Amino acid sequence: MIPLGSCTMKLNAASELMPITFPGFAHMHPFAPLEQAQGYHEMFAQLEKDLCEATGFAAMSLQPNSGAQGEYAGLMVIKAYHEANGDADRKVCLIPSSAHGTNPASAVMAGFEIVVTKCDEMGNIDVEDLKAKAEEHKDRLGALMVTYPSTHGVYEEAIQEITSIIHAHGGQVYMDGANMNAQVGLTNPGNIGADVCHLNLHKTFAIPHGGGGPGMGPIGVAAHLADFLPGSVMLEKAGGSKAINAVSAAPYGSALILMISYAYIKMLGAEGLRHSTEMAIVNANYIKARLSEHYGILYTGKNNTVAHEMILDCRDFKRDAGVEVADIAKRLIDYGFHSPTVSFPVAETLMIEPTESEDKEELDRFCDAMISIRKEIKEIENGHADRENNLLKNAPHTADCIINKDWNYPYSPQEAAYPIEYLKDYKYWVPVRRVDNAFGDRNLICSCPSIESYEMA
Amino acid sequence: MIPLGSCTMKLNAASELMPITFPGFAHMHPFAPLEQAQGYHEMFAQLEKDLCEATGFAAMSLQPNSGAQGEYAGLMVIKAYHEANGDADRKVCLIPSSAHGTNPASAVMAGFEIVVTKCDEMGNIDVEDLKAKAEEHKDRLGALMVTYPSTHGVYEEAIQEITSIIHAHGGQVYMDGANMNAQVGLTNPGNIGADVCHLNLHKTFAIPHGGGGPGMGPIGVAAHLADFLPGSVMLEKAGGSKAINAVSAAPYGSALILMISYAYIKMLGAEGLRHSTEMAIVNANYIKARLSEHYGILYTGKNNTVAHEMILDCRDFKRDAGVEVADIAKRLIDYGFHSPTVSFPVAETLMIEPTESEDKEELDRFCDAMISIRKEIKEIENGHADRENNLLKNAPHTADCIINKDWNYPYSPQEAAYPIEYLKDYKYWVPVRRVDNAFGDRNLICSCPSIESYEMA
Amino acid sequence: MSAFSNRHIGPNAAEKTAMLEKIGVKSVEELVDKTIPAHIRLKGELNIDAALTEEEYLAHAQELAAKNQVFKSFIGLGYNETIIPPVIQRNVLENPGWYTAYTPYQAEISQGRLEALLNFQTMVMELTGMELANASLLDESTAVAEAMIMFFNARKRADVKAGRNKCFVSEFSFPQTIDVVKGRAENLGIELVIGNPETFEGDATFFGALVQYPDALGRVKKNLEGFISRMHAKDIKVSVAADLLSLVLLKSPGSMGADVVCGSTQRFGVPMGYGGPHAAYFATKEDYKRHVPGRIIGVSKDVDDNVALRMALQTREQHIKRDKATSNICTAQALLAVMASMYAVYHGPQGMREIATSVHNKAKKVAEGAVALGYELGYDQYFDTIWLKTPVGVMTHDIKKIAEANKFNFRYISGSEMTLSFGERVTETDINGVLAVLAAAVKKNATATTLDTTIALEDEFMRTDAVFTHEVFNKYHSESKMMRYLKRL
Amino acid sequence: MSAFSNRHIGPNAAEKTAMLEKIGVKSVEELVDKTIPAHIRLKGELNIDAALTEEEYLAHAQELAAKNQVFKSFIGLGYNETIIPPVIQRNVLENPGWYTAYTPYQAEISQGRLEALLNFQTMVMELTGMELANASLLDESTAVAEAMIMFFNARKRADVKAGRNKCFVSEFSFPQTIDVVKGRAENLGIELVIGNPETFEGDATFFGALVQYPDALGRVKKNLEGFISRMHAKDIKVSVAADLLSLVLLKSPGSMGADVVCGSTQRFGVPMGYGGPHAAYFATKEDYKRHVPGRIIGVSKDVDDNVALRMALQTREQHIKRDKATSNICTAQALLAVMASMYAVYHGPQGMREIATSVHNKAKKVAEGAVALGYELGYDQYFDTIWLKTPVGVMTHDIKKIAEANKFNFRYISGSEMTLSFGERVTETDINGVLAVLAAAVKKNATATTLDTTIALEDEFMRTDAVFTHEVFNKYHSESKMMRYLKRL
Ligand SMILES: Cc1ncc(COP(=O)(O)O)c(C=O)c1O
Ligand SMILES: Cc1ncc(COP(=O)(O)O)c(C=O)c1O
Repeated sequence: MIPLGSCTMKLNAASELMPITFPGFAHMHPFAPLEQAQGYHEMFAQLEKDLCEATGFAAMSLQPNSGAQGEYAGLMVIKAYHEANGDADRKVCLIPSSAHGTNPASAVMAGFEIVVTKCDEMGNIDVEDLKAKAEEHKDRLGALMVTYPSTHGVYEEAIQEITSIIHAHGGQVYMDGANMNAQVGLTNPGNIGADVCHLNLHKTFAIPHGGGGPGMGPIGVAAHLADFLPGSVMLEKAGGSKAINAVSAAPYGSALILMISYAYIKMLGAEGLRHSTEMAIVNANYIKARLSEHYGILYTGKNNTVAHEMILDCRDFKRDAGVEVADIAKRLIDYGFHSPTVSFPVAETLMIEPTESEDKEELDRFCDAMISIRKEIKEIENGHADRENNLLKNAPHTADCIINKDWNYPYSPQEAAYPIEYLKDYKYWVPVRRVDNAFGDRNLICSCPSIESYEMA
Repeated sequence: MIPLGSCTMKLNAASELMPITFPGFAHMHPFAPLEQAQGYHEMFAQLEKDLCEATGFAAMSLQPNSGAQGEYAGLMVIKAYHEANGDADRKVCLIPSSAHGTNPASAVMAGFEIVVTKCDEMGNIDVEDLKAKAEEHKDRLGALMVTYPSTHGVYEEAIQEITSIIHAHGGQVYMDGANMNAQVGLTNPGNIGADVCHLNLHKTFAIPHGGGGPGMGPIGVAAHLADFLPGSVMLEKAGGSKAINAVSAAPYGSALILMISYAYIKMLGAEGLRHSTEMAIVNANYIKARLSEHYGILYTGKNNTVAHEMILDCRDFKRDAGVEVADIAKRLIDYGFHSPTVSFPVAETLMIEPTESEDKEELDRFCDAMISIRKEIKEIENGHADRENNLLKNAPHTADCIINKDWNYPYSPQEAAYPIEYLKDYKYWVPVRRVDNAFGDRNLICSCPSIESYEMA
Repeated sequence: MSAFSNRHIGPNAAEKTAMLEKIGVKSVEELVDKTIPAHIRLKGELNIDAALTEEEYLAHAQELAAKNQVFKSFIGLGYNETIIPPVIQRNVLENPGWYTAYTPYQAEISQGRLEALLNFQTMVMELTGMELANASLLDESTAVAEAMIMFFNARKRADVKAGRNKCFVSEFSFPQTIDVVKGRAENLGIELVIGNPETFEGDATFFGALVQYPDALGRVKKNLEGFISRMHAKDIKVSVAADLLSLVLLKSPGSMGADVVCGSTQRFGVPMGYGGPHAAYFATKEDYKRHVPGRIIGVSKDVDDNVALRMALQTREQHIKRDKATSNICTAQALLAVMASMYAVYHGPQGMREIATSVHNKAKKVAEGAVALGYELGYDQYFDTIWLKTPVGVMTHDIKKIAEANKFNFRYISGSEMTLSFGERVTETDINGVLAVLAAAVKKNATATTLDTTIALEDEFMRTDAVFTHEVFNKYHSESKMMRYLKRL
Repeated sequence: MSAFSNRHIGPNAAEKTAMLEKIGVKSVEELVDKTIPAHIRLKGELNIDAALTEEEYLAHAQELAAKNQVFKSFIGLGYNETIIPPVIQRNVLENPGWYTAYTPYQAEISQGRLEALLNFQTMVMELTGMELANASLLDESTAVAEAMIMFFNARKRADVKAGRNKCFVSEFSFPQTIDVVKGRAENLGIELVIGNPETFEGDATFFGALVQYPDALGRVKKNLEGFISRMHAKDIKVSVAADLLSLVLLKSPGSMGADVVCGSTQRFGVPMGYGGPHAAYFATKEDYKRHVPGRIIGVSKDVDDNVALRMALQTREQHIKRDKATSNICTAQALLAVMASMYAVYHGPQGMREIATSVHNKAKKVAEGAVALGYELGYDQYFDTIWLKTPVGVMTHDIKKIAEANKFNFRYISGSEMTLSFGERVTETDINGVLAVLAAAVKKNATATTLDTTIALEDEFMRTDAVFTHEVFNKYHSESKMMRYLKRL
């Protein structure tokens, strides 16, 4: 399990992936004549229809090659819309402080001016602040970028109020779809009042992450924006009647991997899509139920539940035990886990998103590891373990350091390598110990080092 | 590398394997009408032709599903030939003492009486003994089963003399083709005077071993035996005009994986096939050159070279250090290697066959491990290490035993787990320690044990 | 040198030079000349076509595949349309980690593969109701032959002396099995008697009897249990070749006293592949443990008392026992046994029951439709294969034409008889297609049918004991879990 | 519930019950009701088709694939016929171990993937002759746009003040790139000037210039070095979008002074896929290290002083710098960068040189054949793409008809002009097919040509420095080694 918050690491099923190596899909040139690509276009049409249904939108562009690219495309569509309405000045973009970094970066790229709005102590958008800022900029209000459910893992109750405020002040609502895995079949961007959103097909719709790509970030838009969807000089058919410039080289972006999301939808159907969302919520709340006895959960909804992900509060450990969240992340490696997202959207916290594809046993294994680490922290809090020289600070532990080096840590090799029973069967041995980031940035080398340099150890 | 003697663990290339999952091959019923299987039959015809060329034979049956099945089929063909000649009595089968166990077992199955012939001190067939026995049984001599190059890894100079003796006494020569990887393109069974041989396509012709199957053991025969090749009640076309009964359920055995050998031949061509054989010999002689400085090589040819495999003599270690060959095999696991073949064809030896697919670096890694183990044995011989409690007797060492158990062996955990430099990068951790075979045979359990029983540890 | 041969051969030019130097020869040719006797050397190059590149070969293989016309098969006889779960295809069949491995002679390094084979044995034992199973044989027909030979070799001294050497074979066994068994019997002086088990009485000259269940006409005959006791009464050992999938629903032959149960596991997610490879299974009683052919995986422990698996009872095998071995089998069908066992692991008891029920129900729906069209059903208790007799005046070769025009293959037994066998991969659309063929042959229209889970078999045939009870068959039903399990092994 | 959804979703029914109990709700519905505000809940089920099974879906996908007619492509424009080495297809593209992984935020657990990406950067740096490369961008067109933005953002204060905001774009850039760059320029107030680099002089209002090499007409223009110095003389930064394969033979843009070199690595063994995914590369000078868009893998050490890799200079990225980030890029094309780098690792310097030479030679042979048939060659220095002008009276739309009848796609520029671009996967047979098409259009017969290794490029264009010098590109050329390397990582 890689329980990455906001990153939706669900199953990438073999059957979803097999068709991408079919020669009929693999070897087609993007600018081949339209009539030769009927199989692709039949798939595009169906996928657009299904994604429109899932988002509650009128039209879809399959062009953007990533979520961030989708944000840029969506904001460009909003801009084109304002311009078409003679509102070329509407260049202010409100972005809540909890937004993902790509949001402000994309807004800048699209030529917007950013105004950051606050969050309240519940992690929700501060509606008063939002209202005030919308009011303040009402003549120049272009858009709000909002993630739903929020990056804090909560379905904000006020979302429709928020989108109404924006609309009332002449703005358009851009919804960041990174958390769509908490919506499909239960609610949708159209319902909450968004005008545009991107979908991270590599999150919600099963395209594998590939170690940092490929991805696909199609955008859906409400009817009034459909004309502006990105076109392509290479294919007349692509885009709306008043299309903005292409945002990707190819008219349908990374067309090949659209097959994966198409497969996902085709094999789950309406019911399976909805149930996947429900189970993503069940899995997250199960983790919450188990871990809330040991860690603080930063934000919950009004009934004390979380959406499909949650934030674990690790901020006090620094004070009480000198333990930073990065230490927990590294210690998790000794337990055989890739850490959940570190310090996003809140510094010194962990953001956990299990997805629907993990079963209870795996969730339990993860919770057991987290609980065991909490005990290790307690030992430091108690003063039973040293604040500087302990299991967390020295993590991860390689086999080499355990076996070959003279062991002079104040805990046993067993505690370092096998802190928990299941590791007897599943031990993963990490190849290197804690990496020094600062050293690398100071001495930047970004090509393969010579073999001799490997001997420096 | 799995340097298994007589087992030819060569590369199973991805391109050789890909077609077996093409639907056009995978989903065909073996008794579908012939005209629907034109693709298969075109392949069979070409493969038969190419295998005939490689063996120097006139006809080929693709029916037997393994080498042993091929032996049975080949002997049955010989029997049918004798019967057709009114020689139904020719039921004596000469088998050299160095033969693989399947040879006598197959001969018995085919209704032959076995007469074992001796080997000389050079590991070669004792021609005098053979001649005497052929003479003795000349009226009832049915066949000789001979492996070439011999299971001792030597191209016997006298092979043509041997086959002539058999022919002169009315017998037929069955060649075990397990060592064909030392012949293809350089010599062939026809050349040495054999009448029949099987090919282990899962050795010489790149079908993967699958952990103990599948395999394919087609047989090639000289012209006078072609009429007797196995038929099938399910397909008239299959087999010779006086076909023996089917030896497999399906007329072409495991037809699907014939595609793999077909691919192998198609992509190597005549030159590549020959060069593969040459390089198999080079690789073996390289290992010999390196290891003969540390171990005895049991048999070599007249110019002090070996064929594609060799036998490492480990018999004295028992006397000098109490070390059995099984201890070396288990210690190799700590070095990250699957042991070469143990105690075949000679007790307390290792039989090493690297194949052409291994590169020098991998061969060196293996030789380094063997040399290092030889040093460990020397420590015992010297009396520097204990005869009972030492690195070899206690091998293999799990991570669990090194880290979790109280370490009370007379050597360090480092010596146990990291005896050689390359393991820093490539350490494989074995999941269990030395298995007790006798205990299991006494208490035979051959279904999954209950979960509780796993807790017995 | 061909592009591929540079990929296939390990050492590159520089390495080759260094190695030849160490060996002490100047060239490959010199080494070969020194090694292979001159008088047996070939003169020229083999007359084999020049090499294709990998890309060219794959294109050629695509063309060959296209020359095969793959019809939906209803032929049966031990080979059925099955679905390979994609997770198994990708992570076993297409994964070098599983397919390149060698026979697990070094047990410590092979625990994962051994566990998969132990699962196979466990599955076979549960379904057949037997005490012991091996880790695969080459195919069903040779497995039946091995049963015969095992009974023969295990005869009591007195029987050997008395020349008790006859073996009965049901004429309703698969024809290819009878073919193989005939060849095997002859050699050992076994006299085969082929006949109808319903009327065969047996006597003291018979040591064994081999039957098929359900038989080649698809019949689930009531008399199996009776037949076995009749034989046992005369000290004749009985081997039952059984469709393993049928045993998910049917009473196990073991519970009826069979001495051997064997057959194919092809339909457990292994493609037909025009004949193989597939794993045959072989199960028997504890009494025969020193006579079983093939590999057996057993449970033992290591020096630290951990559970550890390894190949058991190797003393039976040819590499030790040579001419006294229980069989000549060496390479078997390990990878296919792994695939078949993983199919059951992935589907679990409920999934397996659904698959078995569904293939039965397909047969039932076609049987009902055929009867409605005027065909006669040869026998009304069947698992997945129905025996149809054509209405008067309708010839099977006419049906064949229509069927083949629709890309269907049936099994035609005579001018008026045929069998149709139904596999997992046969769809409702196919079923209605088959009914349309049958209808067209009698110039009628078929009424469309809908598959359900109804069963035509009488209760007395059905098994009442639980199967797939071990945890391993009840755990890995989501793809993520299955992948992790396959990876862990 | 669909068969697949039971595979996709982890918890089974029993686990679900246990989990709901721990959560303290009675049902999934109750939990959902408590969690999602009622006023935004959907009423009914989505209007999406009922689920297909995996088997049904795969059959459907086969049908869709069959509806695509895959012609051999000579269109070029950054997308070329390439061969995916089967060992890479099976062990990277089809291996969950490589494709499911996440961005390597936890470096210690991701050393293998980081090493593969470091290989990518090394390859890019060597081929482009630059000091720094990132670990991929989304596609070539956006990479060019990123170069423009980087130059724009890196302007000196004085230039910003002076409103130095023009950017030159060669009109011989790929049309899709001009399309994308136009959109990006507008927003930031960049004024684009599209023109001919041969005549463009530049002035103090320009901050950057973007050119294509070889250009969209396939021309390897002599004046690139001159152009760059002309621009530099006016303090205009130059980005060269280059075909990375061409740089195996051609002098690197870095050696000619380019400030950025970027482009696609699709033709390094990644299928065209109707547009992607493919990894774009982006290389620049050390000076720009704090301005580079996208991820950079860097070498560092761990606490035991072992070499250890990790993502470098994260402070440039949006997740830290937000609106001040160098780019909005987050997800890039890691898997495709891995595939492209492994292609080079597997082929090595000699193999890469052979591939580059062979695509060039294909162009050369067609150019020669076309000239013999009366076509005019637009420019005689080209890498893999030739610019042809038709003989008088022969129209490209007539050629198109003949070409398509032969399943070939060319790029038609006007009624009398076209380009043909040649990839690794184009065979000698294809080449002769293309010549036959060109011949048929002029009603002549083509003489068959044979590919060789001759080169039409003048020496002055050719690179003289060694590339792929690092050991990693000189080691893994047999399939066994490559598999082990891929497995070790
Ligand atoms: C909330 C949120 N928004 C946007 C993105 C950007 O998506 P991409 O990585 O596809 O550009 C991410 C992905 O990490 C995200 O988590
Ligand atoms: C010399 C020899 N002969 C025969 C065989 C039997 O071949 P198979 O395992 O295919 O039955 C082998 C295989 O191990 C062998 O090494």
